[in-house]
Amino acid sequence: MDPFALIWWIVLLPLGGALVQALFGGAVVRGLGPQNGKKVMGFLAVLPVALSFLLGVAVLQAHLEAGAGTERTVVLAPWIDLAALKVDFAARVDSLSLLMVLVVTGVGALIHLYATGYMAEDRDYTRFFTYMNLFVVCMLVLVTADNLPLLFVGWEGVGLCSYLLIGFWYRDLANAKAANKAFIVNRIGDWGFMLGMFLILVCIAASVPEAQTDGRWLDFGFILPRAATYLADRPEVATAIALLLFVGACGKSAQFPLYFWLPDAMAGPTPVSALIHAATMVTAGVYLVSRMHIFYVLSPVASAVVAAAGAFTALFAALVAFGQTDIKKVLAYSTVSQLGFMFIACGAGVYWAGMFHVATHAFFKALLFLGSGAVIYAMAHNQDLRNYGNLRKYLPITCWTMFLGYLAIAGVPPLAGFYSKEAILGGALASRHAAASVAVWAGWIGLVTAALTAAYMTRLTVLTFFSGEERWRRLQPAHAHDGHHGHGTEMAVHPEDHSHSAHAPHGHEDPHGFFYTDEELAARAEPEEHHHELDASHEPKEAPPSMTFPLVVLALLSVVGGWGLQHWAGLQEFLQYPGVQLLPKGTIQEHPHGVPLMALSIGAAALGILYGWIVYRRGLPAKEGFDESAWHPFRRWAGRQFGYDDLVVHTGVQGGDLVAKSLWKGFDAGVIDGIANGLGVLACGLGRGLKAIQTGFVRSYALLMLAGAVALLAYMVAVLTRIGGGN
Amino acid sequence: MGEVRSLMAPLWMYLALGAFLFATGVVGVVSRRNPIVIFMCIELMLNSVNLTFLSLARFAPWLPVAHELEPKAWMGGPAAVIFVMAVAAAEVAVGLGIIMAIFRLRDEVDVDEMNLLRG
Amino acid sequence: MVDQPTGFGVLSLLVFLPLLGALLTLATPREAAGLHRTFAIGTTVATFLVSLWVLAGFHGGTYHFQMVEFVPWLPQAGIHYRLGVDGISIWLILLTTLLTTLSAWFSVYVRERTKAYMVFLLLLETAMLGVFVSLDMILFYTFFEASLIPMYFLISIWGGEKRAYASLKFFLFTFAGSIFMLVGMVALAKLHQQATGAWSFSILDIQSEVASGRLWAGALQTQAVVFWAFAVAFLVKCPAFPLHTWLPDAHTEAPTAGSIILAGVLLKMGTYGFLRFCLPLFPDVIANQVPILCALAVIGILYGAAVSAVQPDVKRLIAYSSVAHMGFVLLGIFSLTPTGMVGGAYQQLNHGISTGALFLLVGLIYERRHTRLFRDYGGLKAQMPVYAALFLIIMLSSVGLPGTNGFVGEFLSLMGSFEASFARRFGLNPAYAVLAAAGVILAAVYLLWMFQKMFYGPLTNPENRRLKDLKPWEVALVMVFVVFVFWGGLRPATFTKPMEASLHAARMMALNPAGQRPDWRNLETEIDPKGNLVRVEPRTREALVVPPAYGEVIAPAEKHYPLAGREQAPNDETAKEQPRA
Amino acid sequence: MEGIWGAGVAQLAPTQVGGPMLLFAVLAAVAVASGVGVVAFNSPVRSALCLIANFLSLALLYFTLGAEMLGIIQVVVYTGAIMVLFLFVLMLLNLAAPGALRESRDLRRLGAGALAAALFVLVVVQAVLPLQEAASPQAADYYGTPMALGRALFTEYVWPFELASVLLLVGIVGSILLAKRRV
Repeated sequence: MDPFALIWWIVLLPLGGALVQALFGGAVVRGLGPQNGKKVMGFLAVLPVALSFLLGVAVLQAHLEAGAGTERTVVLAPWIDLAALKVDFAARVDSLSLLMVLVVTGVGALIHLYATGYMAEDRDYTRFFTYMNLFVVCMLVLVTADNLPLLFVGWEGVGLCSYLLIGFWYRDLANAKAANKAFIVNRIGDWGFMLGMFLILVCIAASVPEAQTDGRWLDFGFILPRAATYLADRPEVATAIALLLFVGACGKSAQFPLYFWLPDAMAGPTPVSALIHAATMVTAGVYLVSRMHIFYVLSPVASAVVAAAGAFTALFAALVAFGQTDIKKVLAYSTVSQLGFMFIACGAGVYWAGMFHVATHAFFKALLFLGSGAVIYAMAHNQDLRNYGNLRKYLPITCWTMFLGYLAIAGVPPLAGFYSKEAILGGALASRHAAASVAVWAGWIGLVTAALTAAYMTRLTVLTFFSGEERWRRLQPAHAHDGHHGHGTEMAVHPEDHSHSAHAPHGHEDPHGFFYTDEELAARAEPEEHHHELDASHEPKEAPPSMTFPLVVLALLSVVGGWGLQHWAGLQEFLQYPGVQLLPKGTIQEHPHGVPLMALSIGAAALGILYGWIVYRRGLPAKEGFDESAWHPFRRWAGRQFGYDDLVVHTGVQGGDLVAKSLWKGFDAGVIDGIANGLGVLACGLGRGLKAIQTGFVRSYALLMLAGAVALLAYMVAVLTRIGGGN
Repeated sequence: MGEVRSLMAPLWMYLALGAFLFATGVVGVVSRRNPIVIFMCIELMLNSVNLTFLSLARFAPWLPVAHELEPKAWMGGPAAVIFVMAVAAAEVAVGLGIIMAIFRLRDEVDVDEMNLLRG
Repeated sequence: MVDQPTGFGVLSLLVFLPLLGALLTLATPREAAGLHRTFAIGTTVATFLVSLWVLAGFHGGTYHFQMVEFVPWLPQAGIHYRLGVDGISIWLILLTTLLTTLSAWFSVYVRERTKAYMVFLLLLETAMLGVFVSLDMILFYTFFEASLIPMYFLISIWGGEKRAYASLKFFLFTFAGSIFMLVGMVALAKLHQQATGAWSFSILDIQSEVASGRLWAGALQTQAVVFWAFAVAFLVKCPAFPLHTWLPDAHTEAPTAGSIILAGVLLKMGTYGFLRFCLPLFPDVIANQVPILCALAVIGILYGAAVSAVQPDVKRLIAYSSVAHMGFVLLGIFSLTPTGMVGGAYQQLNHGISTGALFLLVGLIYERRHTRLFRDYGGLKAQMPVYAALFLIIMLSSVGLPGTNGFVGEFLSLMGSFEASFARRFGLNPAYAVLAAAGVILAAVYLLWMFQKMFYGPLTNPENRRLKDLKPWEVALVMVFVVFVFWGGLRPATFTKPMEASLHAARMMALNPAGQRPDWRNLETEIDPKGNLVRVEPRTREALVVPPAYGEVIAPAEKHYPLAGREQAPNDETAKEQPRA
Repeated sequence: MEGIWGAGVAQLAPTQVGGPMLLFAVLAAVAVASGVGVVAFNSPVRSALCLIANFLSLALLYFTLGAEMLGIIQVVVYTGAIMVLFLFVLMLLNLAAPGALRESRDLRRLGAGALAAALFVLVVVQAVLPLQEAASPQAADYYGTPMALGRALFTEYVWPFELASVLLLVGIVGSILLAKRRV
């Protein structure tokens, strides 16, 4: 069969997995008992993703045989089918989509495997994997879609799964709030995305005569080539489109000003943070920009905006990361910062470098998150850096794999991060783009950020694994409050609850059998999952192999990934095909691997590492202790995101609430109903006036009737005579 | 049969008579207190209408506009009279029944004492 | 051309079957609640089957009315018994029968006065179906008003605490609105009489006079007045800002079945009326009214969303969300673009499904806990996982998540309004589309908030600790909706295909110059699959279902509007910021 | 008046001019007198008797109009059935005693009289006088015969006829219900 038809199997396999989890998961777990049941369902969760990855490799094989430059469209079925607009379930097979497919399925499979261990204790095991598989589906739809609406399906689908998974431990209201925040901020991005899509449609539709299309206005194969011809001489439209799309990218990829949902998103289980909020979903924005890069190429302004936003976000997030004590929060901000790097690349016009960094970042950031997950797992779900220390003794594998990841993100050659960051900075500094000046500045900022990255990552690593003293030893349980994910302790039915709800609500009868009887209620009552806090006596244990294996694999990838992709796989050539052929000459060119740049970036990394090592090797400095008032004010300020989050959320929520309430009470209830009721009162007044006539006596009514009849007759007579005789 | 025809006065007299009886009935309905008498007056009015129907049907079948049907065969008048009688009969039956019921409830039937219609 | 009487057909059966059922139910003894339910549910199911039959007999390829029934009634006044179905009404009929069936099914929870309840439900169904199939204005008006009465009683007898106020408000608002419509109808009939010499309340006759331009020839200045006479009635019904305030009270106080039907069908009568009357009959003035109506729609979208975000009562929240959703419908229809109109018409169905389902779900929990206030809920997800999952799906379709039906409708109507407004059609400007699209964000805000309030967080209220999850038949009930949610989201063509021809026609009736307008009476014109108005050889109404050989094009389909001139493009960004009044 | 007479009488045989007019005059006089009596008499029984007389005279007028069938029905139904019913009820409630209900000479009666008069005048002026020339009967002579009536009732007016029967049935049931002691 046509190997490219497999692309839809790649997408649909995880969907099958999700359905299996959703429909049969509960039954299986109940049937086989929690232990075996979870094993089976875990296997069934990992399997489809792994298969998708293998199929992806097969498709890649076919693709390379056909030549990396080829693009194919595989139509599954029609979707929207109007005379004016046709949209298909069509998958696009080209280098860009295949790279993303492989990253998503590959890293996804590893993270699924990891999660089978990490979530083993969770009561909602199958629900978790339902969401995870579903996420993989949506992400694959996103990256393989061949038209904008379908891409939008994946785009919002991943947002949904992110929402579901952030709020996975829903019993903690904070998680629910974080989930809502994520979804809503993403929706703001989607708003821009949608408008951009419409604007593209309008422009293309305006430029192309009806005859040239069968109504598939929004297919990439239709838009991208024509965009160049149509928009070449109207950059302002290109700018509008590019900026609107970038709003979408900002939302999804957590760029300033829409980044602030990502740190809160760490409320989700750690595998989620690794898969969605580090490796795949948050890179969708980069993917979008690269996919639609023709518009950015045509619009220097937009490119400059992208580069500037990227640079600012990178620096900003790196600074904020210094103020974080929650290990996942640190990684979250570093993700935001790294995404900033990717957008620097996009802004500078070296899209392939952006995608390159997407891939390498997927490797080492997933590694770091999974490692942090292993640490959290070992430390009784306590996420506070300040309670760690010297964990290498207890968690050797986690420690050393994570250490490699740390070197990679710090940009130490020859690890993955070095190459991609190198490519980005080089591209930016050497940019001949129309917006070169901005790009170059972005490049320099990026260089500074690289140093900062190395520094705060050193801080994290050293404080966690090295720095001799084991700080949780001097810990009273009182401290270990954060990272408590509320494993349903509220749900355990306490005796007082029995007494409290010993009667069915609202009266005692229950004809429809809506409520549990006391016996059933007692049967339902689960023993409280006693959730042991971290305390001095705690002995960290290394995670099970199902968790450490992915760490090892990812560590391997973080080491060789960069070199491999760049030199062995020839990623640049591989990725340039879908791009270059659309680009005007000279906008992208091989960046000089000149010594100065390499020296500079290595120097930056070294500087950062050195700083970190000097400051933290002795353990937690007093200025960063649990007493935050003792902190350096700048660090405290940075830790609170320089007040940005509070500002936005407050103004947004409070202001919106105020406006809405005033509209409701004021306008709806006040004005409109006021008018309506006023009319009512008027009518009642009239009625009361007329009531006098209603004596209730039959004969007076009869008299009135008679009078009326006579009057009517008289009127008719008058009229008829005026017209002139009845007949 | 010119015999019958010859027994006739002109149309307008019949109509005038009908109108007069109707007016009389109206006066009765409005001014009497005894419900039974009121009923009688209503009967009177109905009969006057019957008279009008018949005379029109007889003299001027084209007046009650029924253009489609050719004049000679227009039986609307007599038919209407039949129906009026039926209605009258039913109405009297029920009406008198009601009066008796009321009388049973409260030992008098003065219309002016009843203002149940008042809202 | 004078129509030949056809006698009564399947549409009459469809309309009057529920009435028959109501009479049967009336004949049953007062105590036999089970019997009433059996009769009612049986009747609604039968009606649904009949509507499926109608659908099977329906042919999507034509804009003309099908299965037309014509029985002379009052020839002197030009009022006749005239039924028919076209692409605009077909799905609304299906929606009506489906929702009524499900509501009747749900209504086993009604315990007091089941007999009267079921009778009113069935009467309501007859009225609603009558509205969607009648082609005679008087008939339409009769059913339009008749639908008020059973709904009034459903609210005022089986409603919540403030039911008296709510039902009265509902009745007065809608009634006051439709009075204007009656005036407008008489005016149209009179104009028809002036134009042709014969009174006629048949919209076929009137529309064909309009299409030829004869009807308004003498009375152009009154056209806008008559248009608004109709528009007001339909705006109230939709409901559009600022005539919407009856809706929250009615929805909130109505019993569950009432809310489902109110949201699912009764609101659609408004938008249906726009499609059926306002677009085809007022071609000369409609362009000037579009900005006003679109502005109302946009305000409705934002306003409804904003207000619903602060409701303490889940039913009120959903009710206000209906205002926003119907705003999308209105916006799509009055973008007067092919995509937009399909989107609007499709969004009608989606709103019926998703909001109907939401009310059903709320009803299910209300039956258990007898409260609609958020503060009494919270943390239900742990207690009722299945319920939570179903609620989530429906909520997402209401949010308009891609893959669910809600997305397609919103997407298309937004796209349509965007095209129209960027092309500066009808004096629109991009602000309309941009603001309307912002409504999508707000939809996420209030619906997610609702979900959080009900399902997330700890299960604080001990009253809820005893709640069992849904029963199997309740799950089945909701699953019906879920099926349509995904069907409509993944295979919208099923629903849009049959509509398209009629919508194209309605659009051309509204926009094209006289002579190039489709004519409901003239069977020699047709809309071809590309959306062009073409000439075909003469046919009879019975022969409509065979796709004809398309002849020369009378009016081409205008698929997408070009940008309004080069210099507009740079203003796009700025124009978004400040809307021009 | 003569002109009108002429218009009416033109087609009639001159020898018979007096006869019909005389007959009509007599019957009309009786009808008018009895009609006024119904309203004027204070005792309901007297009114009832007047009404009987009125019905009889009307029946005869029907005869003169050539509607024998209806005349007969008039006698049977009204004089025979309805009036008996009236008298019966009068007896039952013994409202017959004079002054059982004292009639109030209030303003309403004047108003009623005035309005009725106005009604009469209006009708006569507007509907009656214009028809003066319509003196000669147009309808077929047989139009009042039982056969014609029956055919009309069972062909053209069959639906109203059935409805009337239903109405009567309902009337019967209703009156029985009302007459029952326990309602």
